[in-house]
Amino acid sequence: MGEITTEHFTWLSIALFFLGALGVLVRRNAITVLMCVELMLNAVNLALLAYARQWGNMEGQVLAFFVIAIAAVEAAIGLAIVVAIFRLRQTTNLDDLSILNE
Amino acid sequence: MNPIVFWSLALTSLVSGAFVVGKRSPMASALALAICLTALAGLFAALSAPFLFIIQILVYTGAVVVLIVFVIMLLDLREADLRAQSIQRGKLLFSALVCLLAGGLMLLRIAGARPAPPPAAIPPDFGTVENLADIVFTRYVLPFEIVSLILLVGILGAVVIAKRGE
Amino acid sequence: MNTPDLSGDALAPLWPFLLLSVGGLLLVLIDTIAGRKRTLPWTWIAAPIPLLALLAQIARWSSGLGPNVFGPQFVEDSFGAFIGIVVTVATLFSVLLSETYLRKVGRLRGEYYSLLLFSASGMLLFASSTELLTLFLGLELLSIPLYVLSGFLRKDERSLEAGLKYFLLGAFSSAVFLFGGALVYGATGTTDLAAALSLAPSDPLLQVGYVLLLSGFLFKAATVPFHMWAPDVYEGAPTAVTAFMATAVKAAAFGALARVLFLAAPVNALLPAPEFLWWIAVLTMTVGNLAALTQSNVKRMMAYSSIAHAGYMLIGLVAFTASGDREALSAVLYYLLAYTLMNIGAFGVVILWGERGEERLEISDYAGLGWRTPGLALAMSVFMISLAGLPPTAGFLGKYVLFQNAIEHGFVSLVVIAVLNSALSVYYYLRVLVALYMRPAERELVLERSTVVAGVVTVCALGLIWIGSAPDSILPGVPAFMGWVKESLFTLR
Amino acid sequence: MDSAALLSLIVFLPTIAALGFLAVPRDREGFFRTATLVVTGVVFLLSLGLLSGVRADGGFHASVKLPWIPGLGIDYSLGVDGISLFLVLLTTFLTPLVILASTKSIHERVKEFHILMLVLQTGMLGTFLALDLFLFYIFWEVMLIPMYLLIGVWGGKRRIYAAVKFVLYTIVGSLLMLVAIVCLYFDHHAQTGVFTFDLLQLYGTIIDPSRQLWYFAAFALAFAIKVPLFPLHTWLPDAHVEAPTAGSVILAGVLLKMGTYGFLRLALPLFPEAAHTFQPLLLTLAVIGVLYGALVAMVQTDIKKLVAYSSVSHLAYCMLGLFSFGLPGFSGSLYQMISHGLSTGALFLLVGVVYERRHTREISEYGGLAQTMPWFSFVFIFVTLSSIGLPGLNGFVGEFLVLLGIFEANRLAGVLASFGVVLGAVYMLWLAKRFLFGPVTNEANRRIPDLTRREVAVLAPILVLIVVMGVRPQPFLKMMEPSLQRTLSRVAPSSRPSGELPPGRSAPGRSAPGAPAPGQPAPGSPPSRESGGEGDMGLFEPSSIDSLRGASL
Amino acid sequence: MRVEYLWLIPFFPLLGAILNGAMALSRAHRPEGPSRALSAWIACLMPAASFVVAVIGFLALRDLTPEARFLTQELYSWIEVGSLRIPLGFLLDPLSAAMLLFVTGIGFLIHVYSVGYMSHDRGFARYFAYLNLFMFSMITLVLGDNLVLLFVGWEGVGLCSYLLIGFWHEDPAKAAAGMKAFVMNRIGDFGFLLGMFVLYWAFVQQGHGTLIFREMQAQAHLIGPGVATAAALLFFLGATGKSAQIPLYTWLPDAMAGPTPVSALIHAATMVTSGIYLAVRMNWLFALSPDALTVVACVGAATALVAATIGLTQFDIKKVLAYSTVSQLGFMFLGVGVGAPAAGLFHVVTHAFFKALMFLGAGSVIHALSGEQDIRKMGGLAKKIPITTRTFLVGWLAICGIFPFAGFFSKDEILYRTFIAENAAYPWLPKLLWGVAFLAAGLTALYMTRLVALTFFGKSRVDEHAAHHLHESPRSMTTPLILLALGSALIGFIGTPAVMGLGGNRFEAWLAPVLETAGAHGGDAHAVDTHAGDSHAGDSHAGVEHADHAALEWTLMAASLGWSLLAMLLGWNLYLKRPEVPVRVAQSLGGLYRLVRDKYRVDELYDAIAVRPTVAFSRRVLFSVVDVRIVDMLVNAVGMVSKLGSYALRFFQTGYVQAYAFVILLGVAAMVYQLSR
Repeated sequence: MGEITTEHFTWLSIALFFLGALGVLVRRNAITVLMCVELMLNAVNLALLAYARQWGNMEGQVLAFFVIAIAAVEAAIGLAIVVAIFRLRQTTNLDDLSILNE
Repeated sequence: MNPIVFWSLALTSLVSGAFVVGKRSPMASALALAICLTALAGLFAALSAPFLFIIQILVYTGAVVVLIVFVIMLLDLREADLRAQSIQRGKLLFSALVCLLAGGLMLLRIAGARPAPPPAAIPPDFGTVENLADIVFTRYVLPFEIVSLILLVGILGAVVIAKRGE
Repeated sequence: MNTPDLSGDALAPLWPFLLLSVGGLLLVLIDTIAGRKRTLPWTWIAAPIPLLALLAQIARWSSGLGPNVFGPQFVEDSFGAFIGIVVTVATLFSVLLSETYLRKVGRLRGEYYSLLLFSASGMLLFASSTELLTLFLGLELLSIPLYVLSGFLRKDERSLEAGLKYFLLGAFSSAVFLFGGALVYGATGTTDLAAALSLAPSDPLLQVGYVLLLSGFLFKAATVPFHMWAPDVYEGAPTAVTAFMATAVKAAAFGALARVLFLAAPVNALLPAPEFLWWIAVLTMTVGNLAALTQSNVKRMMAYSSIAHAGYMLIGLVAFTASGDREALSAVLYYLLAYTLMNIGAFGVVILWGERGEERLEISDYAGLGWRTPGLALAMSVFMISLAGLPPTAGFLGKYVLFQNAIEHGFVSLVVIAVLNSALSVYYYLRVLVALYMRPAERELVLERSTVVAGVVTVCALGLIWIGSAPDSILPGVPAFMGWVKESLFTLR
Repeated sequence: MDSAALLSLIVFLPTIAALGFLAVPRDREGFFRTATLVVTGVVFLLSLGLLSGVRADGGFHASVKLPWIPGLGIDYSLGVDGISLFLVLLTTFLTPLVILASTKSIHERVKEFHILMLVLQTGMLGTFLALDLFLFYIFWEVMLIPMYLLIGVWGGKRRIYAAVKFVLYTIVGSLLMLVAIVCLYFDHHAQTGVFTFDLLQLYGTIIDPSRQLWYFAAFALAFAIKVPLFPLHTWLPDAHVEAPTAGSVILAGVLLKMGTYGFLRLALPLFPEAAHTFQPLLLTLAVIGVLYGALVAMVQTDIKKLVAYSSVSHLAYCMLGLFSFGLPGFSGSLYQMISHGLSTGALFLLVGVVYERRHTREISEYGGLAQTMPWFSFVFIFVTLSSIGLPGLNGFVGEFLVLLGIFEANRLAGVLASFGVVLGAVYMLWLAKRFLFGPVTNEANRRIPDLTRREVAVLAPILVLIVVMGVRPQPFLKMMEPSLQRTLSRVAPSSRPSGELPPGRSAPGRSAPGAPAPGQPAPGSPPSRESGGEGDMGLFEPSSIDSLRGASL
Repeated sequence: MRVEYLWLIPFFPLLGAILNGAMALSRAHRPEGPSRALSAWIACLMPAASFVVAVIGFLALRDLTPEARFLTQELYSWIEVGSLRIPLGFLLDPLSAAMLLFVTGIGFLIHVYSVGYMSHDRGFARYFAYLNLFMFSMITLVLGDNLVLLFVGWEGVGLCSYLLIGFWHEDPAKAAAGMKAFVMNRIGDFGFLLGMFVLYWAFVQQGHGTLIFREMQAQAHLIGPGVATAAALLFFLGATGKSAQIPLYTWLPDAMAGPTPVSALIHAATMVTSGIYLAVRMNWLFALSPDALTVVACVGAATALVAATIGLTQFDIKKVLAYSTVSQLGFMFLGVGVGAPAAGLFHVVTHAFFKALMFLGAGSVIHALSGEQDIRKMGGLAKKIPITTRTFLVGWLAICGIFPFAGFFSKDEILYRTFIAENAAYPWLPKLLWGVAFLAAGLTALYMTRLVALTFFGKSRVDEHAAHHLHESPRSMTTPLILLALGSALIGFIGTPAVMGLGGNRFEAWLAPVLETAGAHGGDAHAVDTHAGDSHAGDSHAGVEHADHAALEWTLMAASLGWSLLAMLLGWNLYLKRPEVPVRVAQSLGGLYRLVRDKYRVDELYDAIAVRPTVAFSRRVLFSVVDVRIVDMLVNAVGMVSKLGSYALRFFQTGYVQAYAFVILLGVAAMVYQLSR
């Protein structure tokens, strides 16, 4: 294995990103899905930092920094909604949450 | 950077990520996520982003994952519920296909399209708290304020939705 | 750029934004101070804020543009200002509609208003920044409150489900959006889109990133294939929120989308972007109209119709991307305003016809209302006719200018498709009129009067007819509307 | 009062009144009836003012033009000439009668009914008077919704189906027309650098044939649906049958004419070459329409349906006249439009009379009315004769001229169409026989009261006009002729400056939109064109191949 | 020469029609109706007035030189579009004058007669309104100076015939008869219209389109033979409709459903002859086309014979007369067809007198027998109703063509002209036609004798109820009978053959100016000798020829006279002396007889091949299938399809949030793919 370049990071982040995406698509537990989203965001962060390093400027890091903050917020909101739903329906299974259709 | 470090961390993150996706119990996924995030944190460090390395550990592994774990325990999903969580084959197949398709297309488009320019030379304090602080409090003061606003919204929202009462 | 120089009236461009966000904070304070004991006259407390924002927006416009203090983070141009006006108008009206609705569903809270205002401020940001960071933050600031608002009726599983769906898909798409941003940054090393998109247009990394970004905007604008959340969320969310989402969000999303397409001209030149939007436009309006054709639930029908209208507006963007002609954008802007008025109005009527406990959302519930509440019914007819795009309403003129621009740039086939689509749409909009006037009433209606909502409805109806029949000044003194729209296009950064 | 104000007043007075009505409480039915009657009456009197000063050169003797949306080159531009004059008069003449006729039949939602009627009138008048394509389109669509509601609210059993069908049919056609209009607008700009919807300026546009075909097709579709031409006619029977008497009368009397008027005013003069290319097709359809309409009418058991199909047949005559591209045909067509408006309008009124009394439209329910309702029968026979074109009554003049014209243009079409004369007599007289004559079979018809004073008052004016137009058509024809000549001169191909085709769509520079370019020739009628037109007026004929194909397709 | 009083002639009856109509309508709901006396006076005075004016015009006309013999008046330009100009103008020339005199004259008499005949009818005023309206239309027809105006009258009389046949509209059969008449006439009018169009078009081709008689006649030479034939035949189609010729004659017998005076006036004397008038009026055109003339002649002869045979088998007194009318009309067309329009028209005039006379007589009989029309229930009436009988007998002699009664001269003229006519295409045809006509003449005499014999002589077969009321008709009815009888006896002398030396054929001479032109233009070109053997002024025939013709004419006269007498004698014997013979003949003929009695079942034929198929086709195919199943279905199909699409889309909107995410990702993939192309 040779020199590690930005490409490697790109590939890795793409891989992680779509791994997360896959989770979002397949997992039926709302919380797990939420985690998968977090995974996607982290993939993004990885890419950002790699590019920041690549270009040697801080924009990437700042953006990643903010992303982490936002991710936290999203987690909070998401969990809140899940909790509320659980209170009402005693389930976190997304397949049960499809009364809105057609 | 050191290939060994990279590959090991990368592998760890991927595997743990796979567990996040694959584990049936949310709790297991949560733990896997924690591992994954930590591994990524390592990569951050390797990418000369010491501050974000810290943040990643503190905020993500520390706060977010813990929050998630709390909620999981709060809801203590019953075994029956969890069994229902297993993934159907067809769903998995199609989803995997579309993910591969999208990812593959992107890779195809990107791969080797451009030779990676050598990493730029960076100052020694690159990615340190000070360095980040300068920028955030000068150039990105507006976004910074907005982030604070968003955090507030988060709190408010969480309260509005989840707070027991009346 | 370096540290923004905040001396003097540098904050001028931010005024509307600040008014909304700070107003939001204020409401939180008032709410906490007042406590849960007694419910305050929230309308009167909240309404002044968007109103001031609106005035500030207009003032800013008429006073000409200030210095572009924040550079790409918050671009100062009249295009953004116009979007801002639409957004603030939508916000104001939504605020006015809300109280009646919330009383009916028994969940009148202060947080509701502050969330609404925060979201609105996010829209302003979203619509007038060309910097990845602020764009992303704007997107989140816009969305997160909406997630909450959609699920605001936490005793109503439909509402919560809508909230969850919107949240998950929103988070998902914003991740995609962000990933696109990352790639763009990776390709160019800058987060300033204006620079980035013109720096290395041929770079595949950039192009892929650009595409992912686009998908983010298209998601917010609810266009095929990123539309599927819309019907469910619109139906589940509280009606007042639906009105807000259907109008303000659309405006913001289209503003941002137009901006990016504008900046991405060099990239578009290399990509088959117009064809691409062409397809999305066709799909969007066809899917929207077809699906709406057989809906029996008003909110759902409106949701699909909003998708269809997004399709119409995309026509303008197609023409714009293909030609770079700003007239095309002016058509979109005009349509946005018209669209806002008709939707807010329609939802206003829906809210008024709703009853405590039961919202009466089936079209069949409106049977015979035309003779019970002639005024409202008349207004509703105006909105429906306008949505269907029949003269002499703004809905018609808006469509017309869109089509005209498209034809001017040679997209006749697209217009023909659009025309057939709107012929199709006439059917389901008129179904409402059928129910109102041609079917016998089935049940009694317990109508709660609300001057405020009635006022909003009236204003919307008259506004539609005014800007529809006299967009240009024929009488001295009446501002020339098309003129406005065009002016607003002279600066687009 | 100057002509501009007069025109605007005629068009908008009804709407203004309607707006006023909104303020009046609904229970004051009497007020609405009388007020509407008065308003429409006034409008009629005002419109009589338009009769004065018809110009010998066929120009517009009264017109108004103000900038409306200069940004888009849209004007508020109305004008009346020999062509629109009589259609306007027909409209203003029929409306008050209809209102008067509805006093019995409309007893619920009186307020809304009258408001809609007034708005409808504005729409119709506007359509006939508009000289700005955009304005024309607006009015064209504006009259749609009121009609929709008239059918849908006050109609019969299947009213909703009929109403929706009516609207969708019309919309589909007209929207495509809108596209064509805009294309034309840009073609005009490409040539002259002027953005305008002014009809008279657009007349001057030279459009390359291939484009013309498309534009004409779009226009023709919109108008053919309204006419209605053969395969596009199925909305008509439903609409006619379900609509209340007032609706049917207006529908048959005025709305259908919008289609033929559209051909005469827009489609033909704007796209002459295309018109000629399409002539065979449209002639064929028209001939089919004449015979088909008559044959189908013959076997109807529902009076309204019968009359509806008879309209299909009669309007097909108008189309024949138009597409004969000759003066007799044109005059005949226009004359036929008017007289059909009167006779069929009267027929629907009569049907309404018996419907009010017996609440059925089945012909078999009647019979022997001649014994119990002599006055009614007299009027009915009278109108019947007018509609089968008995010489001396109005129907004959139009029919005769049309047939004469079409025979000149295309022998075969002429012969086939003339046979419609026979069929016309068959179905109308058969109706009369089953309806009026024979013994009174149905007891319900024994005590059925004859025409009331009000009904006589409604019908008498129409009868008078029927006679006048039959005995003394010349004054009418004289006023029509110059304008028709002018139109014809645009349609006659030889008279168009041929040769240079328009350049491709040029980059859109918004150069002084709307403002008529200084260098423009007098719009529509450059002297060369006029003279060219006069030259071969009487003799104009399409190539015989066309004519053969035209009739034998 | 322009005059100012022509408009009065049509105006008076029109006024009468309006007044009577107004009275009828105003009193429509009163059982007693308006004052009969008043409406009777109005109704009768108006035609009288017209008659007077007509006579004045006639006298004025007579004082002019033959070439200048035409009076015109143009009220105003009726229809004027581009080069087409149709004035509302009247033309009184010898032809129209001749028609006008007997139309108004006989018309007046029949009005008077009607006063008595209709005296008990509820619709008295209505009846006279129609009758006056008819007079107006008929006068317009005769007096109009252009084809279109003639057409106005043409349709007008058709309308009145429709109204009067269906006068007793409570009876569906009568109403149906009226409608049948109108529709059949319409078929004719279809031809008439097309004829006009062809002519106008042809003239337009030549640079000057017109439909005015004198102008057309003046430029007749512009018309090519092809066009001429087409136009002529089309006009003739019109004529067959109006004048009940094969193939459109079947309406006339049914038309007898109307009141008898109507049958007399409209369906015997005037309206039905307007076809001949048209042919004579357009003589110049027919003259241009020998083929057309041939057709006319053949149709005329055929009709004459066919109708005569049917007439022999009918028992309804009016039906017999009706068929005899058809047959006589055939004679007239024969005359026109062999290029002797004058002769044809002469027969029109004489026929008008004696046929009107006989119809009125029949009416009087029916009146006397309180409504009985079947001659098998009559007989021996001669003593009971002497005046009617005597006058009827005059008519009988006239129609049988017994010297010196009117029929003799006119019919003989036609026969003679037929005999000597020459036909370039088919030289043998004239003789054949003569044969047919001769036979028809004989049959005429036969069935007329039969009618007279069965009605007035022999022993009475009247059922006692009717016999009880049996009475001679009132003066108002008998007076017209007498006058008409005189006419029938004497009118023939206006057209005595030259050879008799009774002043020659004044009638033909009178018409000459109108017909001359045709001869001048077309006649000689095509070998149709318009005035062979004439001896009147302006003719140039060698003496020898002359002598031969004279001899021939004498022989033919004798022949036909003898032939008629023979037929009468035969009839008299068969139906009075040995009534069983005809019965036996009928039986022996069997099917043939029945066929003839059933009018050759032409009605049934038309019904089977034209009427029912059309209706069925329209109902079963055009309406049920094309309209409902195909056209409308297609329309609705569009709606259905879009609805299906709608449901399909709703099917994909499953409500599963992950499915939505899936679609989003798919969209992303698609977008990326789009770019990587």
